[in-house]
Amino acid sequence: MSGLSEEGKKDVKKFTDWVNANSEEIPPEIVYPPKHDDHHGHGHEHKEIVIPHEETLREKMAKREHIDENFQEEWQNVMQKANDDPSSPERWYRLASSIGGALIVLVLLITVANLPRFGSPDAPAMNEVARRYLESGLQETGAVNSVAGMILDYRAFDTLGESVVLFTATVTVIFLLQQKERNHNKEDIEAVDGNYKGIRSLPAKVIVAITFPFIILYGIYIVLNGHLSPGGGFSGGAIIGAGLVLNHLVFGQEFSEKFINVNKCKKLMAGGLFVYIALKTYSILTGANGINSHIPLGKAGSIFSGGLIFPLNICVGVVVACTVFSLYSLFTDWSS
Amino acid sequence: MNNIPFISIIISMIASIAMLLLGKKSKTALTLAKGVLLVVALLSLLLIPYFISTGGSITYMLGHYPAPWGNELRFGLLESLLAFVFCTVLLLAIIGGKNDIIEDVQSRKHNQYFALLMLLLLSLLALIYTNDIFTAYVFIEINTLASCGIVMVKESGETLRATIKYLFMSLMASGLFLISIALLYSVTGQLLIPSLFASITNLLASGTYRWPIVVACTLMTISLGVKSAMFPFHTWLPDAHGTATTSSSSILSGVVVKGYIILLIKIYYRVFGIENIRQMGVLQAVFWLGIAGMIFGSIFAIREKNLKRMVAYSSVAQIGYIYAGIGLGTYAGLAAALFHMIVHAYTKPLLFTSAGGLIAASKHSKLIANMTGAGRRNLPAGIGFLIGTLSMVGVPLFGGFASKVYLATSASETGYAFLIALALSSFLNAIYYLPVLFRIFARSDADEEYEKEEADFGYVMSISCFSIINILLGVGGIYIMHLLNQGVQIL
Amino acid sequence: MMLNLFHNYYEVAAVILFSIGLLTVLLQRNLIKKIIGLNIMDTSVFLFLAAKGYIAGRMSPIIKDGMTDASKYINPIPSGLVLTGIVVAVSVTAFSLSLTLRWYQQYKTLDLDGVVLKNVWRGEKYE
Amino acid sequence: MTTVEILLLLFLIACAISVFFIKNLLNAVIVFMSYSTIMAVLWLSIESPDLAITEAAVGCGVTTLLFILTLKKINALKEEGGEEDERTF
Repeated sequence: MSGLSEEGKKDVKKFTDWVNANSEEIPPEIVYPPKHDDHHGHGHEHKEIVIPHEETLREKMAKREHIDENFQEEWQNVMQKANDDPSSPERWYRLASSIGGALIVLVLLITVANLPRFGSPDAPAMNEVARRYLESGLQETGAVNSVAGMILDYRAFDTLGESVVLFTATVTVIFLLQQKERNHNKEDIEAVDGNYKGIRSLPAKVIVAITFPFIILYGIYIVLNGHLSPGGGFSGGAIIGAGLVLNHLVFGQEFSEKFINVNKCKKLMAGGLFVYIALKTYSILTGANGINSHIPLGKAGSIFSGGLIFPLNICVGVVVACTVFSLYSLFTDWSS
Repeated sequence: MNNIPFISIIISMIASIAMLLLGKKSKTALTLAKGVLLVVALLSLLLIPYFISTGGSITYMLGHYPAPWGNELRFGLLESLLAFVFCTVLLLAIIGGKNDIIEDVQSRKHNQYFALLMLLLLSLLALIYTNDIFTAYVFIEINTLASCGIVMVKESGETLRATIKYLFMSLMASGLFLISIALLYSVTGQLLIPSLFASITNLLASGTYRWPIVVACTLMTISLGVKSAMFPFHTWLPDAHGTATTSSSSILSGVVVKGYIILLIKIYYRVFGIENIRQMGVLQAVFWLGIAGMIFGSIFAIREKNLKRMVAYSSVAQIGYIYAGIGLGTYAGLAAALFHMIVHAYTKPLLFTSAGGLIAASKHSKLIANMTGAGRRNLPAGIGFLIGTLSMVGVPLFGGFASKVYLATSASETGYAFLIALALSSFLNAIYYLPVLFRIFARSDADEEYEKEEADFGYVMSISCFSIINILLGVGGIYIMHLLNQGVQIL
Repeated sequence: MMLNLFHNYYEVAAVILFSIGLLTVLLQRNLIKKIIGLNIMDTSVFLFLAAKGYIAGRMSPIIKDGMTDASKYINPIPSGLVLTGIVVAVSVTAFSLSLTLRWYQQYKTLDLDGVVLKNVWRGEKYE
Repeated sequence: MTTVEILLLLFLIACAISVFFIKNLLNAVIVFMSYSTIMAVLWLSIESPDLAITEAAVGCGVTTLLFILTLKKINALKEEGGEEDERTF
C-alpha cells in the first residue's frame, strides 16, 4: 500500500471493505496436525484431509470466482486513479526512476566518449595478458580456439563458477516447480492423467524424425570441437538440449522418456559436474603446488588435443544439455 | 596449508551436488550440511594461528598460470578470521532454526534447502578469498540466486513477493557491477586485483581515463550498496529478512549482507586505493549514507509493529554503522567497522533465532502486541532476546558496547557528526528494543491458554552459543581488535 | 571528445540499450516485462564488452595454420567473459520465470503490487 | 559494412523500446527473440563467432523457450478462471 497517495489509500480501503463484505473465510481443505518431535526427515507428511460439506464449498467457490472476475477491473481503476493523482508517491517513483535512467545514460555516454576508440589496435585492453593467450595459448593449452583455451584452462575457476550458477538455478527451479516424486515406471506414466502424447501432424513428425539425429549430431560436433572451432560445451549442450525438447514436443512423453527424463537428467547433471570438479580440482591443485600434472596436450589441431579442455567440454555439454531439458520438463510438467 | 581455502570451496560444492541426489533423506542432508560447515570452520581456524605467527598473506594460483594470466585466491589473517565467523554463524543458525525449517519447508524439499545453503557458503567463501574481479561477479550471482532461494523456501505469498523484489533489485545491481567491470577492463585491460591496482594508480597519476574510473567506482559502490542494503537502497531488506524462515533470516542478516561489504572493502582498498577513493568523493558519500542509515533505519524500526520486520530494520541501522566506519577511510575506522560487523554477525542471528522462538510461543503471531509474556513461556528465547537487545543498545560487557566504543574512538579525530549519530542511534535503539523486552517478560493473564513449549536441545545450544560469543566479544574484544588491526594492515 | 561518440557507436548503442533495460525493469509493473528488461540490460553489457575486444581488420581468435602472431587476432578475453555472462543470464532468467509462475499461480496476476488487495481478500495479514 | 552495423544497432534499440510498449506478452517475447538474433548477427560481424553461436543457442533458443513455456502455463492458469484475456495485467 505504500505506493499510494492518501486518496488512493481511501479508494483501496473502500475496495477492501467491499471485498470483505463479499467474501467469507474459505474453510481449509488440508489441515496439518501439530508437529511431533520425530517429524524431521521421515519423508511422510501426516496429512489429514478435511473435506467441508460439498454444498457449502461449491457456494463459496462460486463467490470466490465472482470476486476474482471483478477484481482486476476494480483494481485497475484504483491504480489508474492513484497514478493520475499528481501527489501520488507512485507518480514520484516513476518520475524519479525516469530521471535516474536519463542520468545513468548521460553519465555513461560521457564515459563512452572518454573511452579508447572502438576497433583501435592500441586499446589498453589488448595488453600482455591477451597477447599471451594468443601467442602461447596453442603451446600451453593445446587449444586452437583461444577463447576455449582461456575459459577452460587459464581462467578455469570462473567457468567452474559459471557451471555452479547453472546448477544453483536448476536447484531453485526444482525447488519451486517439482511435483511430488513420480516413479518413472511404464505403468505409472500411463496411469498419469494428461500424459503428453505429442502432436498429431504427420508431416511434422516425419520432418522431426529426419532432422532429430542431425540436430543431436550437430550439437555433439560442436561440443567435441570446442577447442578447435567456435562453440564448445555451452552452445553445443544447449543445442542437444533443444533437440531433446523438440523430440519431446513432437513425439510425446512416452517416446521421450525412453531417452531421458528428469531424474536421469538430475543424475547425469550431477555426474557431469562431479567429473568436471574432479578434473579441475586435480589440475588446480597440481598447478598451485607446483607439481607437473602429466596431462598430455596432444597434437595441436587434432580432435584429441587440448589436454583437459576436451573432457571438460564434454562434461559441460552434458551438464548444459541436461539442464536445458530438465528446465523444460519442470516448466511443462508443473501444474497447480 | 595453502590449499585450505580452495579445498573448502570444493568441499561445499561437492556437498551441494550430493545433497540434490539424496532424494528424501533430509536427515542425512542436515548432518552433511553441519559436517561440512564444521569442517570448513575448523580448516579456517587452522589458518588463523598460522597467519598470526607468519604475518603477511598468501596468493594462491588456481591452475598452472601465474599472476595476470590465471585466476587467483588471496588470503591472510582477515580473510581466514571472517571465513571462520561466517561458518560458525551458518552452523549455529541452522541448528537454532531447525524447528522452523521443519515447519516452514515441505519435508521433501529439505535437502534442496540445504543444497542452497551449501551453495551460499561456497559463494561467500569465494567472495572472501577471491583475488579476481570477474570471479567475484560470478560468485556474486551464485550468492544472489542462493540467497533468494533461501528466502523463498517458505513458499507463501509474502515470501514470494519478498523474493521477487529482492531478486529484481539484486539483478539490477549485478548489471551495474558488470558494466563497471566492463568499464574498468576497457581502460586497464586487467581483471586481477593487484594488476588492476597498479594500472589504475598509473592512470590516475597520469590523469588519463579519470572519468571512466570514477564512474566505475561509483557504480560498484551503488551495486554492492544495493546488495548489502546501504541506506537509500535498503527497501528490499525488511521484506526479505522479515518474512523468511528463521534460519534464513539469521543467515541473510548475519552473513550474506556482510559478504558484499567485505567485497566492497576489498575493492576500495585493493583495486582503487583508499586515497584515490577519497579524492573521488565516493568515500565521503559512503560515510554520510552510513550516518543517514544509522538514524533512518532506527526511525523506521520504531514505526514497525511486526517483530521480525523491526529486527530487520534494525539491520539497516547496523549496516549504517559499518558503512560509516568504512567511510572514515582510516585503518582504525576499518578495523572498528569490521569488529562491528563480526559482533553484528553474531548478534542479529541471535535476535532472529529468539524472535522465531517468541513467535512460536505466541501462537505464531508476528505482531509485537500479541507477545505479552512470550519470553516467560519460552525462556531460552526470552533470555536470548534480552542479551541481543542489551548488546544492540550498547550496555557494557556486551559485544555491541565494545564495538561502539571502538567506532567512537576511531572517529574521535575526524569530527563530531559520527559521535552524535552514534549516540542518537543508540538512544533510538533503546526506544524500540526496550518496550519489546518489557512486553515479552510482562506477566500475562492468558498464560494458561498456551501450551508449554518443550525446550529443544539444538535451539537452546544455538541461543547459548550466540550469547556466550557475544559476551566474549564484549569482554575480550580487545584481542579480536588486535587481530583485525593486524589484518587490515596487509589488506 | 564528442567525435569519440561517433567512433564508439557500438558502445553508445550498448549504453542506450542498458538504460532502456533499466527503465523497463523500474517502470513496468508486469513481471514478464521486467524479466525481459533484465535480459536486455545483461545483453547490452555483453555487447559493450564484446565491442571493446574488437580490433578493426583482425580475425576471430581461432589460431589459423599455427600462426601465433597476436597482431593478427582480436582480443579473446571479452569473448570469454561474455560466454560466462550469457550462461549466468539464462540461469537467472529460469529462476525468475519460475518465481513468476508460482506468483501467478498464487495470485492470478503478474503485477507485484496489485496483490495487496488479494492478500486482504485471502485473509492473509499484510501491511 | 558500417552502415549495416549501424542499421542493425538502430534495429536493436527499436526492438528494446517496442518491448517496453507492446501490450501483448507473447509479442513482446517474440520481439525479444528477434533482438537476441540481431545481437548474434552483430557479434558475428565483430569477429566473435563463439559468442554468436552461444547467443543463438542459449539466448535466442533456451531463453525464448522458457519465456514461451511460462506464458503457456500462465494462459492455462487463466483459462481455469474461464476468461480469455490478453491484457498485460
